Amino acid sequence: MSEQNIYLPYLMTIDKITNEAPGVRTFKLKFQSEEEANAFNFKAGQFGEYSAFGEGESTFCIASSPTRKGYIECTFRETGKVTSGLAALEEGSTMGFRGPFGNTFPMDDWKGKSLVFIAGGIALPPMRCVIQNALDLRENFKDITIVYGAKSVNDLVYKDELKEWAERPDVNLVTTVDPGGETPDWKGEIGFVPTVVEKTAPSPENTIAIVCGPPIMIKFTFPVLEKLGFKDDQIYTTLENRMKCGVGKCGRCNVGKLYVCKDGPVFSKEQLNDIPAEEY
Amino acid sequence: METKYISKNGLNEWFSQIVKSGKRVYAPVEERGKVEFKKVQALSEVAEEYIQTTQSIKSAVFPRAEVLFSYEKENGQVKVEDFNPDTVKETVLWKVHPCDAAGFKPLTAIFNWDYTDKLYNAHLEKTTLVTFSCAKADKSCFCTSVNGGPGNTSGSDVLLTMLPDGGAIVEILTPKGEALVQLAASAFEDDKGEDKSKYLADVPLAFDLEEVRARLATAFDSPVWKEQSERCLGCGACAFVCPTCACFDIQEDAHGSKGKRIRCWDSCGFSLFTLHTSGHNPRAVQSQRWRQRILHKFSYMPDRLSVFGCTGCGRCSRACPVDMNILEHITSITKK
Amino acid sequence: MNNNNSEFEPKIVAFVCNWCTYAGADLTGTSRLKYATNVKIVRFPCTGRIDFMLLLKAFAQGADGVIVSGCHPNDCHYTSGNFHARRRWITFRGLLDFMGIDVSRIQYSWVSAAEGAKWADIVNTTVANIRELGPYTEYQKVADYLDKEDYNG
Amino acid sequence: MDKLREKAAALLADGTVTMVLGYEEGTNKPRPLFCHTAEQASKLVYSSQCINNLAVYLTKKEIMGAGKVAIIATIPTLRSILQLSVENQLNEDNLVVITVTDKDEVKQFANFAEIEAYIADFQLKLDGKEQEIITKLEGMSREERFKFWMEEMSHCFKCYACRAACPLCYCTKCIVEENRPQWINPWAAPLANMEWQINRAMHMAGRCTGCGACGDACPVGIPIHLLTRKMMEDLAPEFGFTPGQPSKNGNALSTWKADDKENFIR
Repeated sequence: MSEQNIYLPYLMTIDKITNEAPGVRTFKLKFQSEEEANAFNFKAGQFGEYSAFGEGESTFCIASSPTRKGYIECTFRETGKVTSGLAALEEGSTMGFRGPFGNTFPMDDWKGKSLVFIAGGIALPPMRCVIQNALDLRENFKDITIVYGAKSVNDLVYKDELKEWAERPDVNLVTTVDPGGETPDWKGEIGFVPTVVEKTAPSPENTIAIVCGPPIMIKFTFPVLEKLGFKDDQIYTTLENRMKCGVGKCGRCNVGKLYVCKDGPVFSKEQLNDIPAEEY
Repeated sequence: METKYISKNGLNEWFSQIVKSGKRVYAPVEERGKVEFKKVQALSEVAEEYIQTTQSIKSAVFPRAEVLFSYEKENGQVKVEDFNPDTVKETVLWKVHPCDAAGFKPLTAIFNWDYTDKLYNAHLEKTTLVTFSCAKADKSCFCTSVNGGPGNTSGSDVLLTMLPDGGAIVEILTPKGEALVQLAASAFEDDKGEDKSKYLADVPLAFDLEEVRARLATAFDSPVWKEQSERCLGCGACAFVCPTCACFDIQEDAHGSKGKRIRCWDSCGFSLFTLHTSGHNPRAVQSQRWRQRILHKFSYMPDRLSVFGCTGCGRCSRACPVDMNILEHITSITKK
Repeated sequence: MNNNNSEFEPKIVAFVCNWCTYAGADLTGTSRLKYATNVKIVRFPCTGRIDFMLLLKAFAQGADGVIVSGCHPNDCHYTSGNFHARRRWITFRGLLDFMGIDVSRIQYSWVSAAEGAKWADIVNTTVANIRELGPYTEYQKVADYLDKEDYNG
Repeated sequence: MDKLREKAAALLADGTVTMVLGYEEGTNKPRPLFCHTAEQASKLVYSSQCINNLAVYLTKKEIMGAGKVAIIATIPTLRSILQLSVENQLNEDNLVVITVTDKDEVKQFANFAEIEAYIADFQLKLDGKEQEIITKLEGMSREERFKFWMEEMSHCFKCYACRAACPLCYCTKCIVEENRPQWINPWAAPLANMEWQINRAMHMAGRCTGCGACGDACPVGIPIHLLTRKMMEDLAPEFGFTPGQPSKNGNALSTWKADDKENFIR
């Protein structure tokens, strides 16, 4: 029986590289094998293991939407051994991808509801996948609000896409930068994401809030949402634990008895309440 | 399942047929003051007077370092060569103890949880376990407290229980076991109706497993973890000698344009195990890691895979530089 | 040149300090002195910067001999780099010998920027010695453990 | 033993120390014990069977906490304490060092200088088994020695118990935890294991006090303590140190002398 080797990556060609911010890049990847490309499908929220041959693998979410066929995108910051290996690659070179892994945002249950996306820094990528997905099926959702903040104007990622969302009448985009991060002609908000969320005050009526960002931002955003009236089952987030295999075998990503790579990375706040906070 | 008898000469005959068949045979060998599993050619090399090998035999199916795939880079393109199951040789694990054999169940459960692990399965498929019941045990053994026992058959293909006459009761448990027996079918005689339990070691029951599991379900924030793990030095000895620890790391062995992706043993006892690139570490102190070790084996695995991650072999306690005795710790949790 | 090793061309790696030995090697070249081409020179700011592990990495990846050379004592551009290096070499050499690694394949030397001839002589004698000793397969065999078929278990 | 227990209980009861670090009876031999209360002091034991080197805990902040700690030290532990103090890892006034003399008296040291005087007349000697291996090794040819160590190193499965048990291995980030570059292969393979042991021995050069904790901790019984031990004994005469005694003017590899002798540099 020739079983499939779950550690063998698909071979991908880097189709396009966009420099989003200092040290942050987006790769647009195409499957080298036609057959694999057609057989591949995934859902919003799933992640993958990206191989820089000679360095190793890194875990990022799939930043593009499943509704946009023929390619997948990932966005990463150059911080460690593998991400530096990835950053050294150019358009046209080969890298590896394993996935899709993990669970998904339950977008089907969100039909007819309003969506509030709250993202910080380089956590916009896991959200962008859902935002693009929602915008491609715009009619399924009532109003869409996006609150996105970064340290400074230059740190904002997907700058051209932010412009696109800003111009759309059916999207309420609020961008902010941390105090001191603004530039003279900056027209967006100035302040940390939790305070801007409080100011934007999205109504919790028939709404789902998706929050992704550094732990500190999540810690201060949850109480704001609660104050605004959001129930725990209306709030979703993704967890980022150390990962190696991505398929529930290497034993390191568990939070209590849940494995972030199998039971996550998407969790509702309700689920987060009964898993030990210190384990992620 | 069929029970037979094999005489002392029958055993010799059977062993030499196994070796002659070209299979690799691993058995406990006394060397350098330790008893470890090693490739053997003759029955005479096999150790006699010992309670337990220092290491388990999980390395036969989950080696301490193995190549997941290799690749070669040429001007921007990459050629990948997958793991080839044919490179795995037929292997017989001779004179394994019931707690080692029982260890294969949790290992198989982890390596086949939803995604199936091609490398592990390729090794397991070609491995046959000839288990010997335990006639002796020591203070660190507690197999009877974790659904096992000195004569337990779980995980074995053939279970032998040695008799005073040098022969043995033979329990043929699986098709693989049957196939191995067929290598020297004439060496086996009909069952002599010996009472197996007369020749088994006495391993007193130390705790009630289900009670342990129930207490652990609410013990996450208990102070017991800090108290128990104060002396723990944070090495990987317990995880690496353990027959059921399956955690691994994935690393890269790259030289110039050629490279291999390696899987190697890892332990939740190390701080690097959960360290994020940002420097944040959900398990920054040793008590959290000791908690993870116990909860994973006695609470998470039964909940998620309906199999316990411990076979009571006691190797972790014997190998620990500071005597972190898991039997003592688990028993004290039931008394809390 | 003994005949059974005639086709064996030893691979030598030289870790040298930039201020003295590397300059000395330049002088060897400008003085038109011939020396064996088997040596691959790696330049370091000082012998104090030569990590002992580099020697092992060289052997593991196919070197048959190693030369480590820098400024004479009291000549160091950084005053004490070579003194530290000397202590490190004394310690490391004792440890390697105790572990059975062939320290005769490692040639330590002081070569100043003016000793072009000494450098040529060191390289030539080292290459001859290593050619005598033959390839260091004993070490390289251990290095490619994961390439062998039945490494697992 | 009772005098020791009373002493420890007294120190805890009157609040001089927040913890007493000693030994309690274990499964087969004594093991480290952390007494936070006077009652726990009743479990303290002291005998030649106490071989764990408790100095390993003195550099672990999560264990030591902020208060003053007493440590019941064997001779090897005393040597490690001195080496740690020379390397500025210990705060003398936050540490109460106690030992039990050959005449079974409990002795509390006033300061590190007193410790140094006390251990000066305890000679560092190899026990029979170790001496046997060293003589065997010295009788071997180079090839045989390499084969011996390669065979030993093939058993290592990189559990790092040797590093964990060594009181002088207190780096916050060990060289094996660096991956840019991945200097030592993290997986267990004979060469990677040997490179690891060579690095460990070199980082112990001139610091190791010969306590043998690494050798005792190795679950597969590799005599790795002989590597650091042999280094200690060879280096001492070379650089003017006394084996097992820390030097006041810096460690062997962090200092130098203009007239260091050698016979192999051309």
